[in-house]
Amino acid sequence: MSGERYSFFSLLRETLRGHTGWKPAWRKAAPQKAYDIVIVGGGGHGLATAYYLARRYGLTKIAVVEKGWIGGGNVGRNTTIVRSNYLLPGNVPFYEQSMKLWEGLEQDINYNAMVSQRGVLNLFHNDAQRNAYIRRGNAMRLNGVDAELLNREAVRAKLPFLDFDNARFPIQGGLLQRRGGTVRHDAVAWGYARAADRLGVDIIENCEVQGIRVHDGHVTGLETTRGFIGARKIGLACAGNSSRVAAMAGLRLPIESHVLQAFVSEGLKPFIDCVATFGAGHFYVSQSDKGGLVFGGDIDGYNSYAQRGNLPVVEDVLEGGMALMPRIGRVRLLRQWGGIMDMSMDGSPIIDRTSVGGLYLNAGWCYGGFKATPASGLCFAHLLARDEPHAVATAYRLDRFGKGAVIDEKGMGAQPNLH
Amino acid sequence: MRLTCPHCGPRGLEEFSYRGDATVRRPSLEAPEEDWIAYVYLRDNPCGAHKELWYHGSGCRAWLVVERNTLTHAVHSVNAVSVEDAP
Amino acid sequence: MAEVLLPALPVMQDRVTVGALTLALLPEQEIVSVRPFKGHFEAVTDTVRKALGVMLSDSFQEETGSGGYAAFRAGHNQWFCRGPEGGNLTARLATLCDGRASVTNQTDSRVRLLLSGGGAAAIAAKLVPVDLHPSGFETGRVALTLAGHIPVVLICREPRLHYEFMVFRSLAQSLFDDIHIAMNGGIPNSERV
Amino acid sequence: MSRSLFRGLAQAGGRAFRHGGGNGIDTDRQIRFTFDGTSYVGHPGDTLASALLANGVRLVGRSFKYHRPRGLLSAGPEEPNALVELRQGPWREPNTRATVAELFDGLVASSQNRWPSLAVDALGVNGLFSPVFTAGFYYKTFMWPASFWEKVYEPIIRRAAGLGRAAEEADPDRYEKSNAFCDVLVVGAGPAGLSAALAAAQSGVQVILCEQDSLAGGRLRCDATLIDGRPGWMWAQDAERRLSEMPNVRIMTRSCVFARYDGGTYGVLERVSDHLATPQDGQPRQRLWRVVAKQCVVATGGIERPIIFPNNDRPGIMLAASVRTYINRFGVVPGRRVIVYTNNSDGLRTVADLQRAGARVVAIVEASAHPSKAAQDLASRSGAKLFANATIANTFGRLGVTAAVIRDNYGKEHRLGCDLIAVSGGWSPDIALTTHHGTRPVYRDDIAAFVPAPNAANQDLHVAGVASGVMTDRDAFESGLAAGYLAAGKTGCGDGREQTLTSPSVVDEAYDIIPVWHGLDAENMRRAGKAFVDFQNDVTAKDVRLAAQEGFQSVEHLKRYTTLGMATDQGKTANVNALALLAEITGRTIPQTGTTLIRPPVQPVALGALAGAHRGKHFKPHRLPPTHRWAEEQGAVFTDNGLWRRAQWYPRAGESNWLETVNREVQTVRNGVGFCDVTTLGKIDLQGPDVRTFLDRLYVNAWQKLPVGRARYGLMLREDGFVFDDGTTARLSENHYVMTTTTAKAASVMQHLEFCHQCLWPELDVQFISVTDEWAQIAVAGPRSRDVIRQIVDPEFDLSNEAFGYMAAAEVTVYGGINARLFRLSFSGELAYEIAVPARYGDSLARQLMRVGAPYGIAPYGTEALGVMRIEKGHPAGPELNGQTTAHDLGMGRMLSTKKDFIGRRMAQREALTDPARATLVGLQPLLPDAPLVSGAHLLPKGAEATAASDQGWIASSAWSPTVGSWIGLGFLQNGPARLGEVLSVHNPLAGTVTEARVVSSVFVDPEGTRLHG
Repeated sequence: MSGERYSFFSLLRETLRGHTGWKPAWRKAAPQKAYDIVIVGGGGHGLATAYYLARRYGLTKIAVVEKGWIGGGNVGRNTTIVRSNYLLPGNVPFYEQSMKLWEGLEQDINYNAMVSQRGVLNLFHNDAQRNAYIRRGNAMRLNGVDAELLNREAVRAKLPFLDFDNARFPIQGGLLQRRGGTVRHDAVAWGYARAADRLGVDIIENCEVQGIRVHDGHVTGLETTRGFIGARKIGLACAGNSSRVAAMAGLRLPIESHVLQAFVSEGLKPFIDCVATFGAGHFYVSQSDKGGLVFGGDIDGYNSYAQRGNLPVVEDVLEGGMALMPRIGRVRLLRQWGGIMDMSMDGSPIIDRTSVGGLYLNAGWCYGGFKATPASGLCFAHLLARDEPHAVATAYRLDRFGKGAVIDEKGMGAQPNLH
Repeated sequence: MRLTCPHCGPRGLEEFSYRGDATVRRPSLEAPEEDWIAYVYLRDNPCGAHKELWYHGSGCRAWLVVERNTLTHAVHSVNAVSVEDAP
Repeated sequence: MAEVLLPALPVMQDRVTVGALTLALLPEQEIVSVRPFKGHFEAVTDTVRKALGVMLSDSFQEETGSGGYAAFRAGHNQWFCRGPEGGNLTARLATLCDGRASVTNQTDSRVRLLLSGGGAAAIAAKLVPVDLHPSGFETGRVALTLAGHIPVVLICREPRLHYEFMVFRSLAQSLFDDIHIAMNGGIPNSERV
Repeated sequence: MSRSLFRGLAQAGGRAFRHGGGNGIDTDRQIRFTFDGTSYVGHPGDTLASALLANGVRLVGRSFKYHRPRGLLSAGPEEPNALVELRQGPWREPNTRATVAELFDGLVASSQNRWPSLAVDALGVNGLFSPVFTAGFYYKTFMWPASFWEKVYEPIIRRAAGLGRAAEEADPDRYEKSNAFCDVLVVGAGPAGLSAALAAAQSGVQVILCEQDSLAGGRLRCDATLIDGRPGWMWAQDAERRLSEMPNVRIMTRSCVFARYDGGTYGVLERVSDHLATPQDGQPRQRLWRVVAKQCVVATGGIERPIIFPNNDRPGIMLAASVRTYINRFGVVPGRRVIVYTNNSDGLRTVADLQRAGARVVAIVEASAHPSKAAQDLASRSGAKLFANATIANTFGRLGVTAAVIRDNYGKEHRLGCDLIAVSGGWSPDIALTTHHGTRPVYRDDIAAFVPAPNAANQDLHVAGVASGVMTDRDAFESGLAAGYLAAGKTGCGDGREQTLTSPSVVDEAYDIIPVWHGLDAENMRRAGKAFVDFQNDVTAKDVRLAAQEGFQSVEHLKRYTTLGMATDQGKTANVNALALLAEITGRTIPQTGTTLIRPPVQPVALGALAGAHRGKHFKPHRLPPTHRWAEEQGAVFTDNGLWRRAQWYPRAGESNWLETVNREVQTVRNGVGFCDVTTLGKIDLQGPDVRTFLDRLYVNAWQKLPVGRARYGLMLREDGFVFDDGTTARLSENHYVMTTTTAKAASVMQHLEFCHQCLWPELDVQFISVTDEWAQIAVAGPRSRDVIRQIVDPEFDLSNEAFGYMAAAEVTVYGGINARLFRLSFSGELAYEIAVPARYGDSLARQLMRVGAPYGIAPYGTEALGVMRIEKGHPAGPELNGQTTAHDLGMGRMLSTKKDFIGRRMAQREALTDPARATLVGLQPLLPDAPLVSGAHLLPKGAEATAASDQGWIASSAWSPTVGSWIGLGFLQNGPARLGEVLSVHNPLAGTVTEARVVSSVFVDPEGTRLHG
């Protein structure tokens, strides 16, 4: 177990002694022979799961195995947005639970992840979009989630530099969730890792899973690049690679892996004070505390495990960006990258048992995984600890696809690249 | 990424749209429900060689079967679906 | 007002000029889609050859016959035949094919714009993502592709100098505007004209 | 403030630091420019950086965190320090590297991220708090109390955030894109790139040579190298001329290849008019090229590294090769008293160049254990003191370096006055493009640098010159020629000509480097003055050490924890030093430590260029229906329906609001006759013997028995059983049908049909084609519609109800022989027709309808009235066909045939899709007719608490119905059909309203359908 609580006092003391006393944020644990629960995937969801298992469910013999360095998957590659502005009953309570956990996260894990509730504004450009957002906003409000409908002038007051006058698709208004915002993504992984580590969880990096050992229909452990690790229960939290790992246990999932690109501009003096999404093109943007515009758009749309995308989507995103805010023409793109999404067949996630005893699945996050991190960890921990779904995640069953009880926010059907 | 359409020649991604796994086969009406569920919802989703369907919507409107590596994005073959097994 | 229906132009202006470059609306032509049914490709080809003097070729190379007739491949198992206006080409071909091909009038579906002048290839290259180098895209070559966001049939009328864009009527004005903007942007320095 | 420095500059005057002609500038002409309000003079060919240096301006910027004074580190795109705001007003370009900004007459630039001025920056005080502001500092604090983050801490942090200011108005300049194709793309026009281009061009293949600089030559312009006995830049000029005369070569200067995408696609940014005050008429500012190349030769050269030592960031501390660039290319000597500090032989070249330019080299500091022969010679010739196995232990000078402390072999410190320190930490090959596909580079001990992995240069990528790890000019030429020939050969497009080119003769020296990365001892690394690793983001050696101590030992963790390499320069000069330092701290080798991948773009790219011409009104194309111009003349108000522009309503003089207009349009149809352009509905012409069977499989209902001359409504599902689209299909003759789709789904239905035909049922003999644009289709609706249609359609066609009843379809002629199609379809529920004429006549048809319909009071109606009337009739449209609803939900469950296979049949039978408890289509009417029903409001049992648990449905569509005299709505309600008559609470918490509505039939007008049969 490493380190002490971060506090003004500890910071002051370390400043005075040249920061020589800080301990590693998490131990470089070596695998033990066996654990009660092994989580596969040292990303946000896996680390959060381990943390809540230890913190809320009192379990301690837990390991997280990670093939590379923790936080190197989508928790370190997303555009940092958190929100709970969902429509369907299966989703809203879950994402709102996540939002509430975000709101208390830093004090809970004693790590400043810079949860910044600067608001998420979805713009609309025609009556049909407006009505759909009214339906959504009202669903949020009935679920106790904050939502406001802004008219054109209210949008203008908030973001006066949007293209209101020369636009191909004029802005009519927007749906605002003030409690939405951004979180410093890497810090979420580090903060959960540090907090879990302090509760005794082993975080084992550079440990790639190569096989899932199953005996009599029940898991017994994992073959890894660092040897066999016994486990009574195994929780998969490796979105992007869920299909690959689940296949080791003979499972086929309702998931395709797709690449989603993300972009950041050079640092600028702040001028965008919320997250804004364009309703007439694929573009959403926020501005980080370092001043970079962080933005993205649609997935590339083909199966991919390469963490990079192609030019047509880059152009599509920036066409949207310039259509929405033409003042950014001379701002420069600094870096683009890609993350691999578990795109599920209905656009919603899975937190469920599988047909293999002791093997649990946390997958299918599409591009909504980051905002879900705390609730995903909590609900997966609940499932692993209690063998029953958490109250806010009851809809995320694996058999919902077969049954037709899909949670299809966009109404695109069983075609992952359209969600 | 570029695909060499067997009709039109090499073209950029912007002319195509994607529909996923080309190896799934539509079951008969009488097939067990599991088969239907697998057809509609379940995918191998491999990391590596992948046979997949693309539609040359902004070109000749042919459906194509593309063999492509999902890790490297290397394209190994492109054929009109009509010369492949129909999925 | 006369009791007749009058044709309307699909674009606001029928010609713009920027320096040596011109973009012009081409006069209407009859355009007919021919799609042979199963087992009838040869018979249909034969019929078209006899009627119009052109082959239905598999390559994207326009065949031209006498009397102003021409044909080119317009998709998988699809050819566009074209000829002078007023020739009632659709009905003639439908009769001649006699159920062996799907024959559909496309005369009003498509609008033809001609981009001409020194540097025309460089301007077209701003919109069309196919290689227009004369070694591969010579006179009569056809590409079914995109001009920016707009689906087009691009036909080389003379390498470097003349390119015909065939576009859906509802999108003709947008394409006209997009080409005009590209013309205004000038010919890149690195371009050999 | 350093008085002596400023006095010195004042005396030096405008051109004090120009030592003579440079090979890249035109000293015959002068151009004026302004920096921070002061006017200066420069020459064509100058960069802003070289011109500032020539004028003695050394302080150019402030760093991000500590606001440290900064000058020029480099002479190229790797510059971390000298960032300025270029131009003004809407043209303002923040974070512009002065080292790549070409000077033009009237250029205006200002420093950024400082207040009140560059010389006196209040936030320089941050430096005093640097003991607190360590790596990861933020993560450990600002947590208490929770609410203070947004209210207190973050606003303070954000005030300090960012560097330059984005323009406040829309970018007034134009951008465009273009496409180019070649056999061989050569990136970089230095010695290797020019050689590669010459070789490839000689092979007869199509070559594109891209050079990001304004001039070809690369290092040949920067060093005083002799090639074939002449200055190297002359060789480059000749080579460029030879290439430009070859018809198969295209040379693109000012063109940066910024990314390598899949399939041989490269992103190239051409700076078309950035070197001009304003773009010429119509010309774009920049042009984005999509270059498609069969083979690519990367000859991007290298980037020199600094050395990490205390206070190594002061203005006047520069990279050695950049010093040579300023001397040789720009004719500027950046200092008078110079210390040269190097760990490699290349750095020593600087001594001679400085001397030739009239500067005095006061010391040569070598990292090697023993003084090199070359250094001894140079020292004796120049009179410089030579220190081997030595480091620079500290520097002084607040706004520019004035002195340095050299720690010699014995640990003894020597303080020497200087105004320039030329530093060389060795060269890193510029390998960015070779890693874009995820291929990690490999480390080579002999040159202390990462080079492209052998497998990065696979089928289509070749690396030459310094980029490949060959460090001499001779090798650059040779590797360039070899790569050029190899690449050309691989394309298979060459003409098999002999490979006759050979390298020019070069006086060359070997490249020796000692892997010394810093001049820090253990004590230094912990506490002494700041030794910067990443200049722009103020990441110091101490930060790297602390990160490692806290466990952030993966290079990716280091980068993310310290922000190293994340500034505008992306760590071009910092990354390798940082990981060498990390390796040392963690006791690993550099290969064990690894490296991060370099992400695109290679250099920052203006967002406007990536968008190109698609902005403003041209963001997406417009689709205009045939009656558009006529509707404009009528003063119609338009709405967007996908890409289509459609008339929403047609206001008339005296109407006070849109509702009045729409009410009038509805009443016109219900009581007389109106017309509406419905061309936007997708129309697909289907022909062939198997069309019936095809339709059977596409639609849920049966099609075998549809007679010729009739149309039928059809519903399509997706394979997962949910509703996809609906429309009518008419049978025109035995094997000829025409299908209509919704406007929104026209393209996806077409794609779906192609899929079903090509992939599922290729055995069906069917051909189909879109005829959406072929026909102008106009709905003519209302009790008087037959009277109007009668005057349009030629008299031989019998339009009586008996001959042409509801759902009839026929090919007719109009106006004496013009082919047309007539359908007896009704969306409004009135007696109605849809008439289709060739699209060119659509405009004229609208005018004729106005004329012949005038006696019946005809009026056009727009999409709004269309919507009102379809709600009055309970027809589902977009809000009901939203991809989440089933046939059951729409009350069409019984349409699903049980006698045939069709898309979606099996999945639609699942319980979850037919559960009566699902929200199902109902009609809704408020208890008070005037109380608006809001689309998007939710339906709860009357009096229920406003919670999600009580949420039982929603209103999908609503309108004021002038026919009913009430607001009406279509909604989805759990167990809907069983609840007719029930009064519900209608909740719209967004607006703060709760009203009441009664569940009614979804058909509000003429439920028996007598009107449409009339």
